[in-house]
Amino acid sequence: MFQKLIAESTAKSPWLFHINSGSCNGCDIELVAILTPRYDVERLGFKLAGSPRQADIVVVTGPVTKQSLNRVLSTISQVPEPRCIVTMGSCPQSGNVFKGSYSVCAPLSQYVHVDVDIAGCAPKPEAIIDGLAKATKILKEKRGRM
Amino acid sequence: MTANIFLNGLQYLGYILIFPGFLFCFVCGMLLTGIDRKLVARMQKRVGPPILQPFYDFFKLCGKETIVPAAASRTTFLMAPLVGLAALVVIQLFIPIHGFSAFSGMADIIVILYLLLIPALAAILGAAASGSPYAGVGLSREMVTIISCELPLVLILLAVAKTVGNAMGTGLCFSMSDIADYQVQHGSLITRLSMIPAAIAFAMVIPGETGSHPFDTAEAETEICEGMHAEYSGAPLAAFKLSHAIKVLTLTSLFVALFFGGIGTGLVALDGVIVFALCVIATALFISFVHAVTARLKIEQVFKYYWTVVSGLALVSLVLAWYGM
Amino acid sequence: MIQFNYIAAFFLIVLGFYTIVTKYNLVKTVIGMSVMDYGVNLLIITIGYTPGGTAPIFTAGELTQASYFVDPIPQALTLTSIVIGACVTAMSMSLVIRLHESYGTLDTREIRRLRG
Amino acid sequence: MNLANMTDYHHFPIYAIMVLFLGAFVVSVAGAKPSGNLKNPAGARAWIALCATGLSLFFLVMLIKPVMLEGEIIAYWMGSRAIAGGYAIGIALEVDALSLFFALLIATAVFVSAIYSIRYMVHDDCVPQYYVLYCLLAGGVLGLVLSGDIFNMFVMVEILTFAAVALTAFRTKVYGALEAAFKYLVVGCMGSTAILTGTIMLYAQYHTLNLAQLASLIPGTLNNATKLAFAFLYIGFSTKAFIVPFHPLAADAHGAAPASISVLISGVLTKSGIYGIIRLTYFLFQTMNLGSMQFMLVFIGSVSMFVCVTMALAQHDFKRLLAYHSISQIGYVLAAVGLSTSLGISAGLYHAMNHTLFKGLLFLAAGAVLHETGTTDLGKLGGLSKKMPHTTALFLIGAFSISGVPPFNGFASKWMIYQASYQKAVETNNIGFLAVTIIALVTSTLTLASFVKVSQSVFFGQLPREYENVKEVPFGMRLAMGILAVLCILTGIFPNTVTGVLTQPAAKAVADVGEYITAMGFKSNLPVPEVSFVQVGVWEPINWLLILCIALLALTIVAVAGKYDRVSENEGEQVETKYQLFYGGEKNVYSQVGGGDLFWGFKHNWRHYFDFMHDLHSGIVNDYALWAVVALALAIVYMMIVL
Repeated sequence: MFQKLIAESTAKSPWLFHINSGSCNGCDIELVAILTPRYDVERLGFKLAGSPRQADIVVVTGPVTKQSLNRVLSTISQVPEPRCIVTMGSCPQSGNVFKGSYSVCAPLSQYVHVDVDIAGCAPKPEAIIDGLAKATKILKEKRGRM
Repeated sequence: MTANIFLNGLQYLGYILIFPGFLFCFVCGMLLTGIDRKLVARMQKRVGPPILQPFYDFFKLCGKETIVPAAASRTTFLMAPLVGLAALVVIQLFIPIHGFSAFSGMADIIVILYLLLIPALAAILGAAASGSPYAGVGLSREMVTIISCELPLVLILLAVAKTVGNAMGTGLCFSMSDIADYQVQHGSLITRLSMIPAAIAFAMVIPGETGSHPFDTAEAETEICEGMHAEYSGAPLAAFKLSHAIKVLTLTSLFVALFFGGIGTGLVALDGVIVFALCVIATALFISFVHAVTARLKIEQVFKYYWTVVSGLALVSLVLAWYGM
Repeated sequence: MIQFNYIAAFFLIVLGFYTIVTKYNLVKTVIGMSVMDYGVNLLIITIGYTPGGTAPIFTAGELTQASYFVDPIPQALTLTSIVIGACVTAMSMSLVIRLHESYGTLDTREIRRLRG
Repeated sequence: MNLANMTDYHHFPIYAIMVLFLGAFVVSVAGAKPSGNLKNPAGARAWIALCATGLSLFFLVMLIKPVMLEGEIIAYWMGSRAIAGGYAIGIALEVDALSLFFALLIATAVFVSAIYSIRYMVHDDCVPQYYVLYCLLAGGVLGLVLSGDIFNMFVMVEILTFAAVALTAFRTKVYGALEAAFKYLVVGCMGSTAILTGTIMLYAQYHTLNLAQLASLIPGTLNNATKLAFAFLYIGFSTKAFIVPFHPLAADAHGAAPASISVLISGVLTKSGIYGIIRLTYFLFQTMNLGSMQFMLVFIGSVSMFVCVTMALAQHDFKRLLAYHSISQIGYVLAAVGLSTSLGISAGLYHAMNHTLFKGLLFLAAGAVLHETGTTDLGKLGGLSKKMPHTTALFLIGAFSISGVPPFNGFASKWMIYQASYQKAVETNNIGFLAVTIIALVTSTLTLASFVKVSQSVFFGQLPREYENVKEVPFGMRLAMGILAVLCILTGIFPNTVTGVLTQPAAKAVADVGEYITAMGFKSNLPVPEVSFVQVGVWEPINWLLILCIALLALTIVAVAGKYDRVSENEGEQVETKYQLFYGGEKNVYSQVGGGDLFWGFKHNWRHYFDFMHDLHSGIVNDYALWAVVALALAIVYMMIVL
């Protein structure tokens, strides 16, 4: 019963940690937009955490530049299990317009397992909320497997 | 005889574990935090999280992995949250609720002032033990906040001691249970002129002690990565979150016990307790209100504010109390 | 006449204080301490002094009601004090020597690594 | 002289003193053998010193029963030269509960420090001289507090000043050691001269040097010369207690001396000054019933506690910080003693005892850090708790004690001081004493702040790379710290027993001056005073501890059941990125929040004050001498006006 309670709670209280890997700030602004009164994801229990140690969901934006690759990977590794990695915007999924550049390492999925991709440049807040809701389900599953 | 001792022991164990100990603290503290979050959200025209959100957060954190950084001192890092939590629950046992306290006559108000330092100290040492520079900055700010709150708190408590002592004819009264009894018999202290500035000052101290807006410089998640808790994850973090919630409860109930005790019509048996609970909730709502309408101060502004405005109010109260008003 | 002794004693003590406070040379500071000591010694001796008294040395039976001698205790105290004064001087001079070795100066204004 | 006569406890005080002086002598002759031949040349001498200090402690402990519990005052005439013609001719020892209380403190600190020295001093040269001076210092302080003769007190003051100066300069290579010793010598010498001048002026008036007889003669016969003598004696003992304005010397001397000596200078020497002030004000001149004298002591005590704690907050050196704190704590003692109520005196003495214990512990911990890392600079250290876990635990006990965290001993005594000062304020209806309570409470928090700073910048935080190979200190040093730590805890959780056995008899002795005079064989018509130690507050540390333990146990059970301790940790040599600290993804580098500016938010508001204080403590010996002269002048003027 206690395990079930924890699994339920995991789905209801996902804390986000946001990593910018060279993004143009479009996605970053949209991510902040979902905290505003209009969309208010806090009603679903979402909260922006200040440190990766406290996070459940890591949101990566930007095309993962060479400079930031190791930093992104090490920060992701510092997030405790169960964790869920979400890429946001087209950049970390494909490299978007930066694809082929010598300094861009996208897609991120070649380095770590990515759970949810939220497409768009930049994605609409509704899309982000949908993606994050999917991520919470995955999170609950992962917790159940632990 | 033996059965008696056994029953007494069981009773005290009940006090510690259920009411007003762990279970009570856990539920009430979390509910107060939930109300706070909901209220702030509503004031910002948001829907806000469910009132039970702090419980979800707590249980989720309990199920998370606990990472001990390689640079941390393991024992201190892991023990600090537990010690802080236990110490905080013990303080709650000493605070009388409408004349009832689980362990009265064991600690006076000055001792409670010092016991309140232990949870903060545990958090500080845990932060220091994590080795993170963010935590270093956080603990520095937390310590400065403690120093800031200490002067007004001292003045307030001395004023209360003097007022009750004057009224009781002993000159001085440090005992928490005597203060509560006095209020039950003679009406609450807030009705006295000298206690009004002290009560206002105490209400201003609560956000600082609990690290709520605008005095949450120590946790400032947007500038210093959660400050003291930067390296904490999983169950220890849950313990810290719980400590924070209980601290809100402890300080608000201390506030009510000191200034609003003894209000009640005497019609119903539990009347006083209900009024007490309502007062606690009202105080918590006031804190939430301050939380919602203010922005974070800088740490030196926090210090300045407490040592000038709040201490000034408390000093006025002390001087009035000294001259018997 | 004996008042001059008291005045001289306190003058010496104050002179010692003056030297210590105003002179920036370590050796002069040590001299000031010695002067201060001598002032105290003079004070002690003066207190024990009785005009016209003899030395307080008597054998058994020699001491009568008419014997008139100076107070022996201050003299004993002075001896102790002189010994201590000599020790102070020796010790402070040895420190001055070591200070000069490591700081290369005798100016107190430059010997201030420890401050604040 | 037969054995039964020799084991009479009336001889024990002189045994306790002489065994230390004898120890000093034996240590110096034991050094005849060329030291290079032995594996550990200092070993034998260390054991001699240890035996001497241990014996001394033993003799004093044997005196607890007759003096503390049965209230006897031991009047001991050297060579049986008792009173002749109404005047004290011989040299006397007089041991009442107050003397014995201080003597026990001193002997304990000296003994523990001797244990510590065995391993601490192995790397130094000139170890024989160290132990000679060590025993002289200990004997000097013990002689001072047990003496019943004011000139003997002066001689002992000189002995201990010499030994302390020499030991301060002992490590001549240490930064600033010589300088500190010289400053201490100059101002200490001025203090000694003041004591001698005061003594001799009293002799000129009353033709006696015996404390008890002076106490029976002086009160009621105050003239300008006696007032002058009082001012001189007061300033003389102030320099020994290092209270304001003599605190910079303490900071220099404590910081530069070896840690085992810092323990003695801070825990023992300052106490001898406090003892002198108590004897002077309560016994010799009996001026403490005057409000003006109470005001003076309480004022100086409060100023000491506040000024020194703020100075400590600004320090960058571990030992120098501790040194300022020790004067801050002495300020507590002086303020409490100056309240002139039984509870106040008892609380002050209790705090004096606790100060010896916890400050000894802290200095020894600082010494352990110095021993292993070679520095005490707060800016260079960090993260030592991983390498020195025991030292860290012991340090934390000391730090909690000094900052008044319940249930350690510092809290119990400070809490009594708060009550005593507040009660005094209410009784006399004087709001000034209330200010003392407030200052004391705030100072306590600032003390906590500066020990948070020390623990963050020395024991926690990150380990600098050059200290990767630091080891835990040897067992002997940990043993010494352990003894003090256990005493800190015990005196904290049994406050009533400790005050009942040790400090309340001493406080009674302070109140009952008539008994002190008559015990020596002089006439006194002072009434036996009423003493009461009623406290308004309640604090039951044992019950609190019990509840805390039950709560902690319950939590631990829940935590273990919830697999709280199953944490993931780094295994193997290489630190995985997962277990590195979070630096926003940057590479793990050494980065530590320095000790100096840790409380920026506090200091920023007080910057003008801190700048002013920094300029004031200029480090020039002339300035400190000037302070001494000014203090003397002020004391003379004040005494002339109010007495």
